[in-house]
Amino acid sequence: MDFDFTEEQRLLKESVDRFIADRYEFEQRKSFAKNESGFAPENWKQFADLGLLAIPFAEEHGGFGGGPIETMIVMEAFGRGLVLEPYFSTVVLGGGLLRHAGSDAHKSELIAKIASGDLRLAFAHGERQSRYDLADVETRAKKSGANYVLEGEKSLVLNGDSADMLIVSARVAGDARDRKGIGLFLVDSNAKGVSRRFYPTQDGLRAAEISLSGVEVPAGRVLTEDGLPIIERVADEAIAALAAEAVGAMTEMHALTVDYLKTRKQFGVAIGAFQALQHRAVDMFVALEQARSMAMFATMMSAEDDAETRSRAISAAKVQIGRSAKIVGQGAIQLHGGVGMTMELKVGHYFKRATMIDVMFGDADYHLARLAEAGSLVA
Amino acid sequence: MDFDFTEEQRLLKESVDRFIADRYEFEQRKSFAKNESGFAPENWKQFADLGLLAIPFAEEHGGFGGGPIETMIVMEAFGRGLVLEPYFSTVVLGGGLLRHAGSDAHKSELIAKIASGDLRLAFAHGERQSRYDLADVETRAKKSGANYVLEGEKSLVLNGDSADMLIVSARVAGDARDRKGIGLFLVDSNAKGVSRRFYPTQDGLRAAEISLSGVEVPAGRVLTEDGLPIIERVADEAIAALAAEAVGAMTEMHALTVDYLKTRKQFGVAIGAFQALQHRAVDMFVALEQARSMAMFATMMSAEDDAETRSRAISAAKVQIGRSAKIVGQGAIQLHGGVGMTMELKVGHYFKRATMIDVMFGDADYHLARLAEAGSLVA
Amino acid sequence: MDLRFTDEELKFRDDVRAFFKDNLPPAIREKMKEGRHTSKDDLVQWTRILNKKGWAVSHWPKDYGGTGWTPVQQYIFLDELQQAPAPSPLPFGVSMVGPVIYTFGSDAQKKQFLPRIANLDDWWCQGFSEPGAGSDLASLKTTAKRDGDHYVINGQKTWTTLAQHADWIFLLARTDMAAKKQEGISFILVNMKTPGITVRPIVTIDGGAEVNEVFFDDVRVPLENRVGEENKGWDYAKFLLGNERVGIARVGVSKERLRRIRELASATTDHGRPLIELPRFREKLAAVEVELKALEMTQLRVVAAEAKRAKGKPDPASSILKIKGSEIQQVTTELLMEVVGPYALPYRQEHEEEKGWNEPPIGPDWASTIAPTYFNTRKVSIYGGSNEIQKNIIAKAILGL
Amino acid sequence: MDLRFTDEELKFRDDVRAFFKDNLPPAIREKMKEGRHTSKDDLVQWTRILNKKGWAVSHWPKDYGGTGWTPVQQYIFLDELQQAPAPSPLPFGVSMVGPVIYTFGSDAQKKQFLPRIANLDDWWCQGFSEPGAGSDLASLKTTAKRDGDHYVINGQKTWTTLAQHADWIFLLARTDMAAKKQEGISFILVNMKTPGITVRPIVTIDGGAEVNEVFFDDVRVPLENRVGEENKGWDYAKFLLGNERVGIARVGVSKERLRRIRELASATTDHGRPLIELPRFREKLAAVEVELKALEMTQLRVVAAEAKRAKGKPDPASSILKIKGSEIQQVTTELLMEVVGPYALPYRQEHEEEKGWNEPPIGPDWASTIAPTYFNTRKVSIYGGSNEIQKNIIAKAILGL
Repeated sequence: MDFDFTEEQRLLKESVDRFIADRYEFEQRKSFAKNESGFAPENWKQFADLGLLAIPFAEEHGGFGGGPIETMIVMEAFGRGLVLEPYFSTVVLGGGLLRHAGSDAHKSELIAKIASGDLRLAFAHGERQSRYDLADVETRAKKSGANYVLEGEKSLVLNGDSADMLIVSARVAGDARDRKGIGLFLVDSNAKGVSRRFYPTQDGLRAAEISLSGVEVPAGRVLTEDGLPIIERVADEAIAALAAEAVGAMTEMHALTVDYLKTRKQFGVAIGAFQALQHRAVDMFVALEQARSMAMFATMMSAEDDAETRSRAISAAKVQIGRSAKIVGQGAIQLHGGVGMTMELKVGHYFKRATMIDVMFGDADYHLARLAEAGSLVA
Repeated sequence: MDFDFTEEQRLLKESVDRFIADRYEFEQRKSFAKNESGFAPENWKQFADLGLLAIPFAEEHGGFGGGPIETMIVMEAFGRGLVLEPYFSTVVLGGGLLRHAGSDAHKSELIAKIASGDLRLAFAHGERQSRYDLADVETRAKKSGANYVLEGEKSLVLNGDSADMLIVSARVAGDARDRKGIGLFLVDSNAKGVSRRFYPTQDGLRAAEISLSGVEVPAGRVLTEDGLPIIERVADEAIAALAAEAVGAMTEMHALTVDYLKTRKQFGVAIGAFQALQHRAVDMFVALEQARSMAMFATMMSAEDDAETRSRAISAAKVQIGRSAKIVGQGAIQLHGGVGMTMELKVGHYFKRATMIDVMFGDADYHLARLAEAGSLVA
Repeated sequence: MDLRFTDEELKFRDDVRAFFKDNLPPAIREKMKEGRHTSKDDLVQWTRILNKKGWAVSHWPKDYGGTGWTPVQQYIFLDELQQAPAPSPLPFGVSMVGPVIYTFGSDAQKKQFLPRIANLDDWWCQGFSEPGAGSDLASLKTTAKRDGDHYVINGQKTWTTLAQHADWIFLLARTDMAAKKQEGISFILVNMKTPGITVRPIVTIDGGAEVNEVFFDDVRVPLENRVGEENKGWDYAKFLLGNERVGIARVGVSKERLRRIRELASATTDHGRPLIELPRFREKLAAVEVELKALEMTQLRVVAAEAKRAKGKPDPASSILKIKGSEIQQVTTELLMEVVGPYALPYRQEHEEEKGWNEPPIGPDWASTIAPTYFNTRKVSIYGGSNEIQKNIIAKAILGL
Repeated sequence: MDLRFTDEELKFRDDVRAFFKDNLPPAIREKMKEGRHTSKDDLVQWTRILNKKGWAVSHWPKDYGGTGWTPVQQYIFLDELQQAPAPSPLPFGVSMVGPVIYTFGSDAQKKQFLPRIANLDDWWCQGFSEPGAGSDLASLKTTAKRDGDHYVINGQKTWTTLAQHADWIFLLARTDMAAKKQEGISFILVNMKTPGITVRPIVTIDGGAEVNEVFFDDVRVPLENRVGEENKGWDYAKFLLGNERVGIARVGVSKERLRRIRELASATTDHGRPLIELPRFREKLAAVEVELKALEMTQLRVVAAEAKRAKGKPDPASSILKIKGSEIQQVTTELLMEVVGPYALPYRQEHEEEKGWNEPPIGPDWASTIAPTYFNTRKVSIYGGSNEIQKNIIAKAILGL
């Protein structure tokens, strides 16, 4: 058991932290958000330069050879910075699907482009009826000669607006909610038959509704014809990454709150002198540290090959993250009072992001039910 | 809508409150508890003199003609006094069954004896397997000529030790958990075939395990052959009464705690000066007042004839009482610190009684599930 | 003691309910149900319907247009109003400055303002809070210096709800700079069209802009716009804040909200099964219903006690109503978040629809207000005396700590 | 960073687990599982088994009989011990006075006491708390006045756990009456057989009598029984309290408890269905498991950080362990209450069995300890620095408030 980072990890952390400190002040972030795309292309370039876009890929494909810990380091820092760029969609989700489902040819072709910042991905998976059920796919992929033809509607596709390429899930066989027969397909965003409707999300990011109508996919663009186990694995990795991001956001919310308690004066004293407020800040701190522990646990367990063990651990982490985010986020707003309710302070932005992380890939209640059904965490 | 007591109710309240103040100081109570029976027969005599034992019975049978509000007044005061005498078993449970199931002949014969303090009752209903399911009765009543013969084991019979007469539930038909076919029988405690094992309960009261082996019950001692609706009704009335008792206990726990906060000094000041402790005392107060409101609601609704409406309301009250009792009781112990953990202060006795009230007739979780299944409280 | 409504009270409830059913414009009802903001026009329209019926200022003394209802009737009226669900009359006029004017104002003020409040001819807003004051209201810094027969007002107010629509503002300002904290404050009525007033919206985390900062730069106000005596404004403010308790628990709002949750959870499926059928979801809902029923009974107890109390002396027990009422409102918004699930994500600009935006919604058509409602409802434990302040009040005034 | 146990650590865990499996007397294991109190003989027997293996004082320096294990190994050992479930070595000797003696004691004291602690030849108890002191430990009033080569001790201690079995007590007493609060206190070892000592049991709400008051009436103790310097006792006490953190979270105890809840809930039916099958019950259990897993990870983080810290300086983060650890312990006892249901009611006098009482139990044979365990476990958020004190520590030492 070893909680220390390797020298390489330490350097990575230093460089991401420096990027956040230098480039992601609240005012800077506001200016990035004003772009049409909702983020700053120059930051994406910088990610490429820093090697962040290459992190989880094998060195043989031009990657950095990192694992879940490296992703955790980046995502935690991004959570602190409230980073707007579509790193999660491209590297964690898209990159994850590519790593687990892609052929050598796919990897050779695409990873270099991702790493250089020339290719952004989005995962077009959710549908109107699917809620948090990863197997609930109705979009169809029909054979047509050597090609597949996709037909269906995808919903809540994160960063579906700025992605160059979509990874689309569609049924090659079976009915909605069958575990078998869900294929994964690489589709250019501008391909014929793809239409996209863009919109902002509550946390200032972007998503899209995507309609697929007679979209032709050549055989070389099929990642797999039985993708659910891979989707589940990548969802687990994604949850671990989101957990780290949430911990970053919570860390800042807590720090901002403690700072506010020290500086804000009422009735002639700093309000941090009031014991009831101190204790609430402590409750937030305890919740934060419990979340940090579970984000580490999720990071460690996201590499577990046994799907049941992995999914139990990931569900447990998502429960803790969701619950802690409520305690920390609601506490941060309450202790800030009225100004915490405004968009003028950063704390409300963190609160919104942490809240939205809860509804991604299943909220705390959903995962608690999943965990309760799956049996015990206590070995 | 009227929250005021009638003049008669006010007088009743005064007289019970005076009894508790004069006769139920903590030291006096300790001496009562040392009796073999666990209570003071002279108090029972006094109950008779004050008319408390006659409260819920019709005037034509020698009763006081009171209703749920009068019972609430008495039980709330008894909760404050931590009264040891078997009033609940005799008057609320036994009296309730007699009121709803007894013939005029039964009432004429028995109510006068109850009112004069010469007859104590216990309700022998629960069984080893039944948990909180009122329909789960396996004890059998077999016809034998004009008589019934009872055969079975009754468990957790409150005050089964000191009762002169038992009201026993037993199946005349059907299987365990059938709603039909549960009869109610009057059985002398010393009748042939009745054997009783006595024991104290956690809250310093008494109960008994009762074995029925070939117990003959003549036809005139049968209250009903289809008693479940009546048992359920009486259980609802009993829960309303226990809610009032719990409110009495919580009221005292809260008062003792606030008093302790004012008098106990640490670090040179009364600990009530610490805001975190003040706020916890406030949380207890809010929980107490919510419980008080629901005890009133239960009192009002316990007279409702529609069983579904009544049972929803009673379940809601039991949930609130159980939850409030935890908040108030655990808070009281915590704020008292170590001394709250000892039998030397009264607060721990209240805590134990309030805890035991939760496990009587279904705990908060049980009733929450029942309420959730029954639909909405919001009309 | 009889905790049921009397037959007369039940009849009254049915009448009120029927009136709301027949007279609340459907478009307004729909907005209220969906948690969208009502417009200024909506509120004016609805207030005038109420006023025509004589119900716009139901709790005022009869002389000034009130109804003479008992406290229980007032409670029933409010409960039914909230459950309709209908907008409440604008509180800044009806519940705040109105009672101050009819209690402490001059005859001229009464004549000028009260009927216009009842009919929402004047839109009022509240100028108490200042930046940096928060719960310590009396630390306000805005000044009103005499200059002939005028006050000249300088300073800044904040959290001024709906100031963007306002015709008038009532405010607290320091008229004696030398006096101690709570002394030297006066209560002044200011026409929002007076030169020197600037309103700046504050965007809140739900994306709305209901609250504002209001800046006063040498704003000249006639002396006769002061209510009551000079330097006694703090007394009037305390009176006003004591009156603010009416309906603070918002029981009717939460009842309506719970009904809506049940409705939406029946229409939302999880793994093919309606959410409402999941035992854990039903139990969470039931647990809130229990708390709400208890709160309603507690509120009725406070209402009954109020009938016997000296007027204008707030019951510290009403702090319980504020604490529990806000907790319940907040937890209902968390349940809504659980129902809407991933469709909490899309952000739809407020009033997009009114601006002619008519693309179909993302996900269910009720989804877009859920997350903003959750965010916005965090405020209910902050404003009107934060829950921490309420606990301080109970600790001191009731527990004697 | 690799949060998994190394192969060596896994091997160590298996060895420890196997040792406990083979060597913990079944009768003791059974008592632990059922939440009954172990007797003095039980603990002596078990400590000697551990001591024979060299594990009774595992965290002591090797020179005094310790093992030299890493912090992670120490953690694994404790976790397995708690899960066995086996009794922990008596903390008053092993974790409290032992480390004080080997750090500050004289050679004679080390020689006389340390081996007897490891073998539980001497049963120690703790004389810190006094009536009225509570969390304000330093306000103690017991005095030790010099009289020739003796101290004469007068005063009263309270909450003295298991003093009824004790051979020795370590206590704090005032040796300089003029000095300020934390000064003028000395740390003294007293043989319990010395004339003038009276032990009076305190009956607690669980019906047990584990704690006592200890009265000192002109108790004469040789000066050489003082540890370290005169009037420096507060420093040694602080050192001791800092060491008390080991295993404060009691993660292993809660793991074992959760396993037991699962077992009992499988054997308990509600309307004919095992309780463990009710989704709401499973979810409650799962929610506690999540908190416990998080706490275990947090504890391991503290353990890892401890390896790098200066010895004897307690990590304020350990206050998290105390807060969460006690909350989890308490909530597990509430789950047990839910499982046992109405059979929480019967009260069975402690040790009735040992007194030859052999009637069958009322209800399930495991039921009688449940309510007492629930009552008794209220103490874990009170003793060892109440959770309120822990929050003060975090607020000050970590958050800087």
